Amino acid sequence: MDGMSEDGHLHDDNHDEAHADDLTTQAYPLDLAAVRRKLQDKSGKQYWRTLEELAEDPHFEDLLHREFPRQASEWDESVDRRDFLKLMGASLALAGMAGCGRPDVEKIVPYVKQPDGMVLGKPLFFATVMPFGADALGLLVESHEGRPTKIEGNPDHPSSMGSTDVFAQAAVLNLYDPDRAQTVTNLGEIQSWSSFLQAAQGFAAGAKATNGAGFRLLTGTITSPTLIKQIQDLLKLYPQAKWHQWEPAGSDGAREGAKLAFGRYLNTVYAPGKADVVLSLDSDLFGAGPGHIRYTKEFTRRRKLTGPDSTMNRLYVVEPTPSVTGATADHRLPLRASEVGIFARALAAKLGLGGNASAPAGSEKWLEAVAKDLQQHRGASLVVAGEQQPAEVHALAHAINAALGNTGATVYQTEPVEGNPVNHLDSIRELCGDMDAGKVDLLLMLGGNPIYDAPHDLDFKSKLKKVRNAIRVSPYFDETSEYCQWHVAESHFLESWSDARAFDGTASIVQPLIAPLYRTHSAHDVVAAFSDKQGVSGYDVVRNYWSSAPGHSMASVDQGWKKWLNDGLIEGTKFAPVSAAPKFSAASLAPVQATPAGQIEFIFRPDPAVFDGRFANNGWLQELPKPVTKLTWDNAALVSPKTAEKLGLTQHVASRGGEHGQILSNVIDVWLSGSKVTAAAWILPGQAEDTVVLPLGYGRKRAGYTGTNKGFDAYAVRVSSALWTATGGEIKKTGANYPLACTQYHFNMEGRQILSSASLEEYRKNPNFANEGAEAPAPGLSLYKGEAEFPYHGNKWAMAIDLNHCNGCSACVVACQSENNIPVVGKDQVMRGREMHWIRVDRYYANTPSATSGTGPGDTTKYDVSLDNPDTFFQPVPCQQCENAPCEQVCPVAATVHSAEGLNDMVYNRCIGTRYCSNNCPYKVRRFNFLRFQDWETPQLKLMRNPEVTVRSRGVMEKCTYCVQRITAGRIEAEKQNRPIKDGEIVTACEAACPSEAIVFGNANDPNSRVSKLRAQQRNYSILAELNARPRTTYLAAVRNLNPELEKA
Amino acid sequence: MSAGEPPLNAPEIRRLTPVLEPGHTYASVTDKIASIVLTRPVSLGWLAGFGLAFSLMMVLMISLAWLIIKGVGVWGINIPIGWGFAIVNFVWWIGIGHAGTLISAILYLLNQQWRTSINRFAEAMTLFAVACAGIFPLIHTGRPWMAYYMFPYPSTMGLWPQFRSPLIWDVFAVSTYGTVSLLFWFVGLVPDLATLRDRATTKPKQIIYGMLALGWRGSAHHWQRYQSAYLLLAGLATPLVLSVHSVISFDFSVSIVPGWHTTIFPPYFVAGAIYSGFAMVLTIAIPLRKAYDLQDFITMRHLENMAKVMLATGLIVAYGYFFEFFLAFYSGNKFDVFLATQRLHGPYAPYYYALILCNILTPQLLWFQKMRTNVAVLFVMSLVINTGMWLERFVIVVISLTRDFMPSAWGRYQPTFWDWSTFIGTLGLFVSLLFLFVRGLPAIAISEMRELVAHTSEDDA
Amino acid sequence: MAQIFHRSTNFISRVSLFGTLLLAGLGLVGVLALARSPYLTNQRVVRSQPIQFSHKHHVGDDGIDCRYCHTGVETSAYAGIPPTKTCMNCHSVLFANAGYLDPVRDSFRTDQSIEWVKVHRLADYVYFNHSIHVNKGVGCSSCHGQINQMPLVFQASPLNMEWCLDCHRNKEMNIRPRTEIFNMDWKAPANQAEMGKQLAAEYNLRSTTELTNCSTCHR
Amino acid sequence: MIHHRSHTYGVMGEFAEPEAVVSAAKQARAAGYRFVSAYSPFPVEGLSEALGLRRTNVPLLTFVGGLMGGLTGFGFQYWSAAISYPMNIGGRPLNSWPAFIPVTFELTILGASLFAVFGMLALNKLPQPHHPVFGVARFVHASTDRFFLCIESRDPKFHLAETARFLQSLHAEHVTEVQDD
Repeated sequence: MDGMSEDGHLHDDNHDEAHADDLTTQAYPLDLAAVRRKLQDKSGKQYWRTLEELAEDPHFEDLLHREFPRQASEWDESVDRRDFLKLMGASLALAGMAGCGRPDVEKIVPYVKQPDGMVLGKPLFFATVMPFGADALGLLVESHEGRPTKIEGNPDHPSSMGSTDVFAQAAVLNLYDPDRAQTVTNLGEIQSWSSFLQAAQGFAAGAKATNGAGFRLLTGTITSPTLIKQIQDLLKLYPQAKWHQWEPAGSDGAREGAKLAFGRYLNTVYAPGKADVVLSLDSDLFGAGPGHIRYTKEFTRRRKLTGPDSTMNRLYVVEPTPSVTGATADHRLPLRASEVGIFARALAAKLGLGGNASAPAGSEKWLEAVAKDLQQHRGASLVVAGEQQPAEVHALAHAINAALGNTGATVYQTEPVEGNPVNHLDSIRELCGDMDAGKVDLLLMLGGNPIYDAPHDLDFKSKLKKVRNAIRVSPYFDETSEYCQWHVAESHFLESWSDARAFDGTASIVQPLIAPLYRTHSAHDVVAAFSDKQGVSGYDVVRNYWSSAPGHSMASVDQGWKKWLNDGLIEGTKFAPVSAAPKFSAASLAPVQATPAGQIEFIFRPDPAVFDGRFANNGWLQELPKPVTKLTWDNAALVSPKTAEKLGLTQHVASRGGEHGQILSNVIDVWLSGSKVTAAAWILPGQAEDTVVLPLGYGRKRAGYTGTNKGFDAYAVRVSSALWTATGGEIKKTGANYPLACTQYHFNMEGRQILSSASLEEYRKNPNFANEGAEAPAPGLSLYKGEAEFPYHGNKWAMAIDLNHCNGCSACVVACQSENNIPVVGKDQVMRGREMHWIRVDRYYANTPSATSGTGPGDTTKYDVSLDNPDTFFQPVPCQQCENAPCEQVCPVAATVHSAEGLNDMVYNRCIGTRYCSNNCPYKVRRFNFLRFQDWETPQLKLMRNPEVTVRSRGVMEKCTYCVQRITAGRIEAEKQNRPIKDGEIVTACEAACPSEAIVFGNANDPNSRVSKLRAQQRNYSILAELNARPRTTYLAAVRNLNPELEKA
Repeated sequence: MSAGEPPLNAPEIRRLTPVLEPGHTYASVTDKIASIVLTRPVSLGWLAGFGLAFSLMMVLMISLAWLIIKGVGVWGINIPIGWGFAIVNFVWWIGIGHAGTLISAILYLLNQQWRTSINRFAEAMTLFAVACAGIFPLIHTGRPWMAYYMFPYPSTMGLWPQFRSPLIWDVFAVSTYGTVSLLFWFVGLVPDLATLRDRATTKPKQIIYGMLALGWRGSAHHWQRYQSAYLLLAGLATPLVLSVHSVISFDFSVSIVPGWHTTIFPPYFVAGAIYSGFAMVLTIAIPLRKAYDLQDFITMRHLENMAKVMLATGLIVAYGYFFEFFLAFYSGNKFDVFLATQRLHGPYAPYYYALILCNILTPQLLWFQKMRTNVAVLFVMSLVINTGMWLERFVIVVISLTRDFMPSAWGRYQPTFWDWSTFIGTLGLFVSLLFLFVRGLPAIAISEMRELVAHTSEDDA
Repeated sequence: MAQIFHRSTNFISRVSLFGTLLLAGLGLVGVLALARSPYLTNQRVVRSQPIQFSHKHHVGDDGIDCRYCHTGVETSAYAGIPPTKTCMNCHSVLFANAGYLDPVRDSFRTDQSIEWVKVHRLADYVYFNHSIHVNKGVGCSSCHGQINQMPLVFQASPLNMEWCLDCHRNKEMNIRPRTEIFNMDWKAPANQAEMGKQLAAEYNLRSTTELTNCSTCHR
Repeated sequence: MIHHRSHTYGVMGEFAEPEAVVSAAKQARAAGYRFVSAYSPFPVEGLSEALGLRRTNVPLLTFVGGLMGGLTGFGFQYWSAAISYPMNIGGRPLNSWPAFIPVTFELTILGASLFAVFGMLALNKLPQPHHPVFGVARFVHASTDRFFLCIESRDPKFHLAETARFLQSLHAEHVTEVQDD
């Protein structure tokens, strides 16, 4: 983990023009450098002419190839060939990806000068952070021979505490995405960086003349102190210039709520770990938003059950649509978004904070109980308002927390983490106004994608056309880039130097792990281009900032630097709590009316897989079954079963793929705020009545090969007057059906021993409940008396999954995909039931009646009340590694056999693909390469692969191996030191990623291992124990801490 | 055979429908049968039929090529339904392949004279059916070019096949069955090949048939050992033919999949095999006797007896269906019970009812002699039963897999174009081979017919 | 009728009948033999290299330790091919302007890697780890043969699975004291059997069952 | 026996009915002829007895073949699963003998059948496309509707004219000498 010594070495150098030039020149007599020089001082049209002049040259073709990014040979050029050989030669050749037959002569290409600290075949780990909205996630990135291949959480970092979410896991795929913008373009034509710098100087000069009057800057939420400083300096340089911000899925509500409550923008930090009772007002506390991973950890650690006598916290959730937080809740109340506010007012009133609001119809009893529970836990309770809720709900939450004495205990405020917090809606509105008025002649956009995601009514596109010079810095050439004169390809955070603050203010250095794959640059470079310090490298910018930052100096940076990079954070940068008493009374709030019952309420939510659309081109995330709906590759308008019945919406199972594949859903036209969007409807149990959720992030017009034209674009009906909640729309059935790829439609356990759950009381009464009702045959109960032949002496690998912790976030799924080189198969194949995930997260509704027709909520012939608010449970299912593995016995070629440590080994190169093992697997965890799913061509993707794992090709069965490559690595290290493997030394990819610590892997023969302790619990059971397969993967039953005063509806 | 009817060898039946129409001599039977091969010119009908069958066979070739190029993903299979048409067709063909050996072996041991005129082409049909069946286990694998891993050869990996797997049992059962059937068929052919050799008029034919006849000269020594070997083969083939489909059924019954894991499978698979086998023999015999007017040799008696066998085996199969349900509910195993109800109510229920109609209800007509002796009815019924038996395999293979243990992994299956083309292609292969056989080899065992003449003449005397 | 076949055909037909069976058998044997032959295993095939680097000279004559160049061998899965820098450590001084070392100097100057020809090519899908073998008493020469006598390196062992298994099954007969790992001339002593047993115990070698598990080498 | 080399293989007579050839064979034996062979288009009951043929040992061969097939079958499975490369397959014992039965059975049948057929061929000295009797013009009927009796020249009692006359006395038609060219 100590790898920063070569920081300068790994990056920085070997990426300047001269480098690329001298490569081409040595390859070709033609003096390309000269040509470039010639071209640089020409604008577009002449550029062409110049090329035509060159056309006589014999190497013109090659030149052209090298100059145009869409050409085949382009990639070798953008990472120069030597880097490529360095990277590929050492590792790929050894990773065993070659074919079979008579081995032909191969080359070994060693380094010329091997970076110090690097040992071939030994991965290095570098600490860095992934900036995301108003947060930054601390990461440890695994690097093989200089290729970042896998992302883990940084245990020392406050926001990750060693875990990650789906976005962090998938970030590595974004890095190697071949669709990324790869160079600077002007009006779609390739330009060199230096020509951009010249242009920038030109613009700067122009702006200076007017004191920057026409100069506007548009960014998302920025937490990078360095960038903030750079921008502030820029604004000093151009006094009249303005800095606007727009984050489509950001939370103005939280900002304005703080202002409302405390009189100024403040950042709120929660400590769920200290709370006995948590109330979420439509907040997806554990699913998204700043600090959600830490919050999940803290919260679930309070739910760790060691026995019947251990205690649990309690979670109440009021929300319009099911979230992972809602699924975790002990009590969940579906309320429409507008009613959540009323509920908050009523709660405030009930707690004596003034106001006289009464609870929404039907929730009185609930409110009663919650209020009581909160009061009983003064100082140890927590009320959280959702990011999509309006300011007053946040203000009320602050007030209630203060009133309950939670402030300082379970929640506290700090100075804002983001630089220059503003109301984003006002900000973008103002910008559009200025652009419309023609006041803007230079617009610099750092990231974002306003043409796609700005409020529809602002019509950003037409207004952008009025801007003389729009400059865009973005990792993709997207919808917005099309209307910008200049586009600068932005470097990935694994490619460039920067810094960022986490949700609690902790700052970290973003250190690159690889030289930029393409001719990309960071926001720092671009901002610098307009400043007076042009051309200063990102590395220096960051170091310069910190050496002048408050409390730091040249010296402190010099001696602290290594440690900062090593730890992945800068100690002492965490923000201190500010003591702010809410000067705000609920009574002062003007009374509001909830949307009248029966009128449809439309709400917008960021998508759990592609968020606000920025991850649209990420195949791993597109194919990730969304936690609650289990949909892939699409978003859909979510409606409750009752509403669906009212609107006559249905869906049915297509016989191709079936319940675990293809669902045909009614298509609806949504007329809202004067525009229309056509979407597939999805019937979602547990959704509030008369609520339609329109998930954001889909319907991208220009996202790349993977993300373009998937799903529908909810932004098209999202207007500034109703950013999160809209009414007055209407829904029309088009009569058409749309095929949706859903990996688990059937939600019912059919009364089988699959997922056990109980209330805390039940558990205390009968701790063994999980194992009752399933008669597990006694050991030795077998036709053969030979079972004694295989005692498991040494290590006995086992996995225990605590269903009481799992909230279905699915980070494990992406982590597994990244660790094990699992291919993306695409929507069509998913619809045929052929997705390849080695670990899947099953979602069951516990209290629903048996639906043996095997269909989902969509075509329950009769509407079923239990679907209004079902108990939702998640169950991650990897290979169960059965001791009596049914799959092994039927394999004709012994391609899957049992190891002495109890692993169900899968030998890909022996497999002939009869698929008998999969048929005979009761848990259906085996995956088959029906076609050639693996991408063998794209070189970037080869760089991304984990060299420790075989890349499977067509016709081969594959499955979870408990990350056998990690086990082997760990064992070899231990054996070299002649010592037993320590518990926790070997961590599977899913376990490492899991924010709620639900997955535990270890040696079942070691009585002190965490897994043994869990297996010793009475809650421990195995799925379908009566089959006597003896799974090594066992589960700990879920327990819900119910409030006795609220018996379930 | 059913009550109320006199036993087969009762004189009146004989008079009604003898095994061989009277008035035939050694020479006449020999002439009649040999002439089909030696002298009869190629008819337009034959050409048309063969052309059609051959083009279907080409469809098979194309399908296989595409399969190898793209992978088994071109079929409708998925997770959880790992086996689809390929295995359905495999079991179906193997089943059909059972009649031949059964007729030749078991009826021979039981000394049933009526077997004589149908055993030859029944055996041929067996071989062709096994050939069609043999294709599927190979191509259904993800990497057919690696299929040799299934054979025990000393590899540089020091690895051997995994003999606990029913698929390995299949490999041995099917290859043994193919080999033994071939031997049995060829041994039976040798004397007839000698006949053709001696009657052939052109040198090439003389040489070809002569080579195949191995120099058979019908000496008493030959006949003595020949009969001994033939009897032994019959004795060996009988348990073999019963074992083969039992082994096939192990593919299912040895697994733990609900609907597969049941002890009734071996007997009811064998019965089903004979059932479909005889149906296929009828499907072929009826047009054959018409085309080459062999009504004298393949008499109504044969058709009727085969109909009776079908009725009997059909009833056993029906018993099997019933018993599947009985076992499910009697055992109370919730997965089996669930599956049983699935068959009746699930998304694939129509297939199950169609199967009941084809395999259980329709054949009941055979209780009536009118039906048994009506060629048209028999022909249609044989087709219906073949369809029914195919459906049975579909129900067993596919429906059981769609909904096993984990509701979260339930799925469905829909065959693709390539599933169908491969299936129809094998039909083409099968029929093409039959056409070639009819033209190239005596479709009826001549020497045995001569024996029959001898016996009948004795009886008349 | 006249005889169709001449008397000789009796003999011919019998020979051809049993001959085909015989040939089929021989064919199979042939294929199996071929699979183990140097033609497919590349055993003992001498590869010429961009620089005629002689292990005989460097190891045998100069007595340079394996680990000087193959630095990863004790710590990593890959022994590692030395970077040009390693060559230059000495050759910036020794033979500093010998013509046959031009490729080395070019590589160092132009920062272009030397492209060596791969000699030991393990079968695909095998994950071999040098460090664990070296640490558990398997000497270099056990697999690589007497490198110190090879002017140009060739593959000394068949490197097929049989060969791997043979060693994993008889580990006692194939291990040596850790002190002898890099001794190219080491020969198994007379008491290899019991010495092997002692070492196996001392080095905590895993049981044969464990060592022959698929996942020991395949993932 | 001594191989009798001469240009005459024997004398052959033809009969129209199976019964005739059977009785002829009986009488030939009675007359002391030992090397008598009969040819018929189908197996004629009583003919081999009439010729006094010994019981064939095809059954013995078959038994041996079956035994070998079965033993190698099970033996190999046991060896490969328990000795050559013992593996833990789904917790089943190394010697899962019940699972080895099907293959053992199949191989037993295969061995027996192969031995039966090839044994029969070998004992019958087939293939033998060339044989003196094929030289007889009317012998083509042996595979259609005629029955032949041949007294071979190696019979010590054989005398071309005598034997021919003897055959005629049995009402054989077309008594001809069989040339051994």
